[in-house]
Amino acid sequence: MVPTTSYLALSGILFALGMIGVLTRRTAIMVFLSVELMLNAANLALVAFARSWGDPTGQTAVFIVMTLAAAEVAIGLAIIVAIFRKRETTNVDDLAALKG
Amino acid sequence: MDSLPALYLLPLLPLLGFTILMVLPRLFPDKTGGWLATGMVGVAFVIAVIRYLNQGAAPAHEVLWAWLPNMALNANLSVGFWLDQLSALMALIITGVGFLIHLYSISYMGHDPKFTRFFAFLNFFVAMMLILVLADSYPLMFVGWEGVGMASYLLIGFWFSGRNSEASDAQVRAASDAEAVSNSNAARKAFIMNRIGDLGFMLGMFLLFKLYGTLSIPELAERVEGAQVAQAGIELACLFLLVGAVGKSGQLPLTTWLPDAMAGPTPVSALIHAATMVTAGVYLVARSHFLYDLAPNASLWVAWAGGLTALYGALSALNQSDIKKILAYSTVSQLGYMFLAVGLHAYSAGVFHLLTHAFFKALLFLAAGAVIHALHEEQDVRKMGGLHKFMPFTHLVSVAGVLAIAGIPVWSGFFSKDAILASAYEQNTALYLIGLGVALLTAFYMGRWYFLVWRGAYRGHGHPHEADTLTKIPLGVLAALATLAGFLNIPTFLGGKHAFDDYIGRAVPLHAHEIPVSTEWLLTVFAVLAGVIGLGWAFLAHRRGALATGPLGAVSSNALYLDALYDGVIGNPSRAVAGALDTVDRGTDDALSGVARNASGPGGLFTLWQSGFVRAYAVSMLLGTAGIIGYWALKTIGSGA
Amino acid sequence: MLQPPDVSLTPLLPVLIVLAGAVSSTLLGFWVSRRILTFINLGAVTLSALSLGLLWNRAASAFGGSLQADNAALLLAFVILTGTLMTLLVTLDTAWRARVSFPEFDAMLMYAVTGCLLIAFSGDLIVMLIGLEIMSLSGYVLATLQGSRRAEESGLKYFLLGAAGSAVLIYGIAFVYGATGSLNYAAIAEKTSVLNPENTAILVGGALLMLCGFAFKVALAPFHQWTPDVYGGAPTSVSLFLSTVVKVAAFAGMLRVFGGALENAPGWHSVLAVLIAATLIVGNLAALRQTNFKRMLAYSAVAHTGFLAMALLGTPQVGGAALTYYLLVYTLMTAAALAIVAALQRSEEGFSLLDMRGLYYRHPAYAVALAVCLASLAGLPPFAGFFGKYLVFQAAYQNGYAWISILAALTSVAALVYYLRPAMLLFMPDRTPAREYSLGQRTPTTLTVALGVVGVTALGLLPNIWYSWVANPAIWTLLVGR
Amino acid sequence: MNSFTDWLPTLMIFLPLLGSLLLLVTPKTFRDEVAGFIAALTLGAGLAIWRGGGSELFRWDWIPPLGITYSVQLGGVSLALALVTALMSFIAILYAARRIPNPGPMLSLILAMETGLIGIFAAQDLLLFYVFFEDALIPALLMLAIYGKSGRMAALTKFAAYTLFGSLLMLVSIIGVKTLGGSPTFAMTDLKQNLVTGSAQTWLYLGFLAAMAVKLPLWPMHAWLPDFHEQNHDSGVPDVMGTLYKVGGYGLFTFAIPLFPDASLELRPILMGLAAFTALYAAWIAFRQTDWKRLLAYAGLSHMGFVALGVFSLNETAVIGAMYLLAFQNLYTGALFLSVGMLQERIGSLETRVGGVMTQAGALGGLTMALWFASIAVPGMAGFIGEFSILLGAYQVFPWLAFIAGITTIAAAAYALTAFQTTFWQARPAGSVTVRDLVHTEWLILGIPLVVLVLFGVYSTPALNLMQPAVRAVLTALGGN
Repeated sequence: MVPTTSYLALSGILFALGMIGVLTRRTAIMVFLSVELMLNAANLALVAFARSWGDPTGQTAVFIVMTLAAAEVAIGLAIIVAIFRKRETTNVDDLAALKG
Repeated sequence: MDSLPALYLLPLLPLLGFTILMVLPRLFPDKTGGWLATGMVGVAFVIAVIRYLNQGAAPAHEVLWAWLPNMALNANLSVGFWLDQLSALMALIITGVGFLIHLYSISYMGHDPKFTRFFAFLNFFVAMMLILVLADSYPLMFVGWEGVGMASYLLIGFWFSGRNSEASDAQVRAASDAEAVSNSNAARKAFIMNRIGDLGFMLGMFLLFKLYGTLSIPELAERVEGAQVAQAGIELACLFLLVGAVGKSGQLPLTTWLPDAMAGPTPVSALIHAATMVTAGVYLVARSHFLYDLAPNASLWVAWAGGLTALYGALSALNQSDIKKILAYSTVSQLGYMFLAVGLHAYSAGVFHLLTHAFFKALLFLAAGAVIHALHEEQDVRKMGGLHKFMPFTHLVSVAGVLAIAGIPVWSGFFSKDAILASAYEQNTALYLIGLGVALLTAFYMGRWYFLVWRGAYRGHGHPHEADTLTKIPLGVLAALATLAGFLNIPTFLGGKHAFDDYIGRAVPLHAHEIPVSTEWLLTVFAVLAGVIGLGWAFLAHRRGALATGPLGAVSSNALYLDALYDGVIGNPSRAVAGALDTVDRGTDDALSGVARNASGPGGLFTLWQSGFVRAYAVSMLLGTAGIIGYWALKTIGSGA
Repeated sequence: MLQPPDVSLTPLLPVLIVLAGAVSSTLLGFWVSRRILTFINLGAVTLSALSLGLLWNRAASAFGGSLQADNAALLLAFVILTGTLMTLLVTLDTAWRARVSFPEFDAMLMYAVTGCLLIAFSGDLIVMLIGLEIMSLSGYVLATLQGSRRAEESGLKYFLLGAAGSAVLIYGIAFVYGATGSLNYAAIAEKTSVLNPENTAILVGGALLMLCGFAFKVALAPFHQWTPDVYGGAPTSVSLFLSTVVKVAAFAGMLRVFGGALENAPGWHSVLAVLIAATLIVGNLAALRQTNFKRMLAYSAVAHTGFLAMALLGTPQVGGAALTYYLLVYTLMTAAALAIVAALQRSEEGFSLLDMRGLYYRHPAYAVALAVCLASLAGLPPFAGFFGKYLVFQAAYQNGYAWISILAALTSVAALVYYLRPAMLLFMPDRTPAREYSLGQRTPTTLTVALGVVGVTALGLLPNIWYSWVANPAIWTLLVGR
Repeated sequence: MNSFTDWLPTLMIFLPLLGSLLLLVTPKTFRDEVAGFIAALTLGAGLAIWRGGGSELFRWDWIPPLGITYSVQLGGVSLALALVTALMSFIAILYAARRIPNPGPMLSLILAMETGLIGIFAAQDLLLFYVFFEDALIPALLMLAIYGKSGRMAALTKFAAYTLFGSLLMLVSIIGVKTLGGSPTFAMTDLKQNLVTGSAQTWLYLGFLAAMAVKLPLWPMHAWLPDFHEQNHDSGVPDVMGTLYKVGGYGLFTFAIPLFPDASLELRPILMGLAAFTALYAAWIAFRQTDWKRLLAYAGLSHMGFVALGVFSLNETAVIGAMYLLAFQNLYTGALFLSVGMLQERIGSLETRVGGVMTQAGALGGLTMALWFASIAVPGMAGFIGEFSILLGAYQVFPWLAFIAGITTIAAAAYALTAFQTTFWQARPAGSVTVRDLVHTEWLILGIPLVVLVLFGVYSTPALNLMQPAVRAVLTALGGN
């Protein structure tokens, strides 16, 4: 049986990858996908912990998080599309009018 | 005793006069204001006389209401008046001479547009002076002390905008404007220099309170004898009081304001800057005799301050050309005599000289005023001369004054000066020699004054006229007093009974002479000789026509450059320091605003940080997270290891 | 073995009423105008607030404690509903000018409020998370809805950063779950009070990650950077909503989690203190530099986050009361101030500080009201802001964080300066033509402003009106539910 | 307990505020009269309290859960200061009504500020004190904002920032006093029975001091003061209120000494040194000023140095003197600001180098001079009793510091007389406009303070009877000394 720590390590790596993605990607879509990666890292951790506790709550929580992620995708894509329509770009670095 | 008028009436009456004249000047057209003021002082004089005549052996002490917190022995200090021989005498001088000078001023100031206000101020002065001498505690004395300073300020600056400020002639106007500035400066200088002295006075009071726990004079006098107090404390307190006295009386080193004070109208010079106010320092020392008796060193300081000032004043008077300035330096010098006397614990001699000086110096000033009036505000003695032909009466009284101040026998100055010189001889030869020398110089410069003004040919342009009757009355009375007052205190070796000494001796301790009669005669001869030689010297110079410039030249006419010295050493540096501090203060301000700016500097940094790039925000967010987690991780590892 | 779920709708009543409002806005939007919908929603909000009264002191709960209508929840819900009411009133006047007068706007707003209430009523982390996400997602939409370049930019920033924040929060939840084996507040609290050392590391990690997530939602530095841009870029009425209701809800969540579930967990207090210190400095000093009033208020919201969060450093008994008192006051004064901005601005950018010069001579009532709000924000007595500040200072002080109190006092000086400048400009006579929208003074806005000003003044003079409700320590000892 | 006299302090506090609100709805034609009437009524209430020999402590639990009470009492020092405040507010209103073209807001603000000030003096609860302390700030700021000059924004910011900097530290201190001392309420009666001891007391005292040093003000916390006065309205009305607002000395006396007795003793040398330095420093700088308002600001600062010296010395005589000076300097400093306002109205400038004004405006010059003399503590005026007692008391503690402060009396004469001379004396510049002398109420505006100053300078018994027992009561907290 794979020990919980391994899952956690994987989850940590995923989370870190997501973070790095958020920091380095310029396209809104890619940034957003990186966030999804972070969410999945959380899901992985939840499942791993649920298994180690032998408790189903964690697994149900994963479903809820997945739902939330889906909702987030819906809204996020809508916003990104709206912006793309107007500006023909989704480069987040082009959106820096509000500052100071 | 109940039927006697209360002591508070003495200052109250002139104060009432002041208030009425200030608040309702319109009720007093023409010269009625002057008469009201004169009347007030006259009534005060009558009260003073009544109180003098009914004086018992014990001093009268009339207490009014609580005034200053905790400054009496375990109680609040009250306002109270104290009438003993010393203060009774002073009250008589003040109201008497004050009355005469008021009378004189009605004529002298008759044409001044601010006639009524002048009398209000004079009344104010008399009231404050009476408070000064009648006070039963040092703080109350201080009220009068600063009050007379205020009155002096107001009166020196009486012509604060010049006497022709609205003249149409440009030249006259310019001269008037210059006069305005110098009058104002003189008034301010007098007040500030007095304040320096006042600080000394205050410190003296603080120290006395620390030593004895009270500031009431009777209580102090009682406690001083039995109290176990460090000698240094008493000496220091006496020195502090000396600073106060020196400031008020124009003694070295705070002397330079007094000659400048002559910018005021002449009656003011007579009353305030000759007869009464400036003698307050002498009065203070005499009043505090119970302290000075215990403080030999401080007393010696007093005597030396007096001796040196006497010399300084005499030297400065030698080559003055302003008719009032000569008298002013003479006043400085004569006050020096009084200090010399009281410093040597010869209180009676000092106070006696105070009395005679009040008469003859007031007389001389008033006579000078009459001359100035007659010559249409001309004050330069070099443009006078031969006035005895035009003003015989004034001439006559002036002769009396000159003889009195020169110390020629039978005139009052002879007796009082002689007593001082005798005490000096007995105790301190150096001071005696100074005193004798000053007597000679005094006779000379007063002779110079006399010959330049009254003798020789008239050198001016105007048409001098004799003074009017109203002016003559005070002149006559004062001349009589200046001539005869000496007989109040004929010394024993001349067959007298020391009437004055006996009287004043009930308030201040007497120190009987212990010099042989022969020596005393010798001293008298020396003193008279000094006077005669001085006058003779002046006469000879007059015959040579060499009086216009006195000895010592510019050194004397610039009063030994003391003013310039003060300006250079104190005045200018303190102005510079003020400027520097102002800059520093704006600097502190700038520095603090600078701190504020720097505090908002990070604000600028933060707005830079707020770059608008969403990824930059993500960086700080996620780095923040990473930082926190990293911190926790390190801590966990640290505690685990 | 299948237990019937513990379904009880009564405790849910306030949430349900608001949800009904949201749903009706979604559906009826096809048939009726937005104005009518807004009135319906106003009714729903009022009803919901009334229903709070019904539940008072009942300590009702549902779904096995996942949802609880204890007094703490009700008090927080009251603050949320007050903010909502003020927002709705303001949108009556300004939504059409901001080009957001769609039924969807109301629907989104009401969904967000539903989420906010869920947070306040939450009994476990999942419900809290659901509420938080509903709130956030609706918030992203609201910020973007206007469709202007500024709104879109602010919406995207809000969304991207918010999503990342949520991810961190969820990751934290996962760890807390890992450490305690439960998502229920009460269970977590029970576990954390008797810790086995093995799990401490995971627990602290989870707590800190959750702290980061919440720090984002309430805008603690350095997680605050979205705030000025979003509040500044979104339409003013949306900024009003986001800076009051949403922030109150986020604080409600923090209070539930950190004041309740993780109260005894180690580690997070000192980190929170550092974050608060950073927030106080950054928020106040950056606000000093602002020239646009609306953006300045955004920074002031950041700064206030710092003050509000100080309450969390205190013991829940003191801190909960202080926080709830301050939240209401904060809502009243911020909402009133932004309502005036919304009414008088020419464009959704708000107005510059210099435009406010002499406002007193053109709109005396609004100017005085704005000055009162600013004075209250600055913490000057006799306005309620002072007591808010006082309470949080005291809460932190009593729990040994005197240095934070002193720092807060010092940064308050900067706060005073930036609040004061506009407040004083209002009264300075001015001869240049008016630069604000002159027809902005309308009844609903005026009502909002009046509510804010009267509330701030009354709560300042007689703080007990509200404080006596929140003061009972018993309310805050049972934050986790039974 | 509920007799009418118990309510008098409350009435006196809030009557002006009511009046201030009433003015907002009063028609323009009656505004001046209403404001004057309210101010007079407030003064009347104060006098009624005085006649009754001070009021009892009135206590009502304001916010019970927080231990904040509404405890007010006017008696002793506080009554004296409240009376002076009421009097000067009345005079400020008289002048504002006459001088300022559309005085509505100004009159309102004066009354509102009066409430704050009297509240400060009446408060016997530390937090209530803080509330009133800050309350008074708002009208002061608004006066500056509405009626100030071009540089007011900077002045205003500085003023508020300094004040808040101090008072927020004080707030932390206040919280600490109750928390660490374990008192049930913020009422002074409770706090005094639960004193904080040890080094904590010193720290709390320092926090308290921060606020009071700004409001005294004390060097180096004074920088707001000259700008505040310089930028305020030319009439000098806000300056009168600003002068009244310098309540630091009172706060230290009423709250700091009883609550921090050990710390006050411990820090006495430093604080007295600072105070003496402030007095001399300010007077010296005043000498250089060429703007009347800046000059008066520094003069006021110098006086506050004296007040601080007295309070910090903890010597009974000096503390009485400090309170005496604090009360009565309001009269002359305030009246001087108004006289400067009158001067400005006539010659259109606040320069001290005009010259010759007194040749035409004798009464203005004369009264100004008399007030100046009061200001430089010429005996016979109320200022002297204060200053002299302070110096005497301070001398008993630290002679050298009293000497340094004493030099101030010389510097004061220098700056006062120089400015007076170059403005009112000397020659009038050729071709300058004719200067009108005092008219109508202007006589009263300058005359009343002067008469009061002379009255209490000479016949000080009533004021002493009022203050002395209060000071003794406070100083007994130090256990003699």
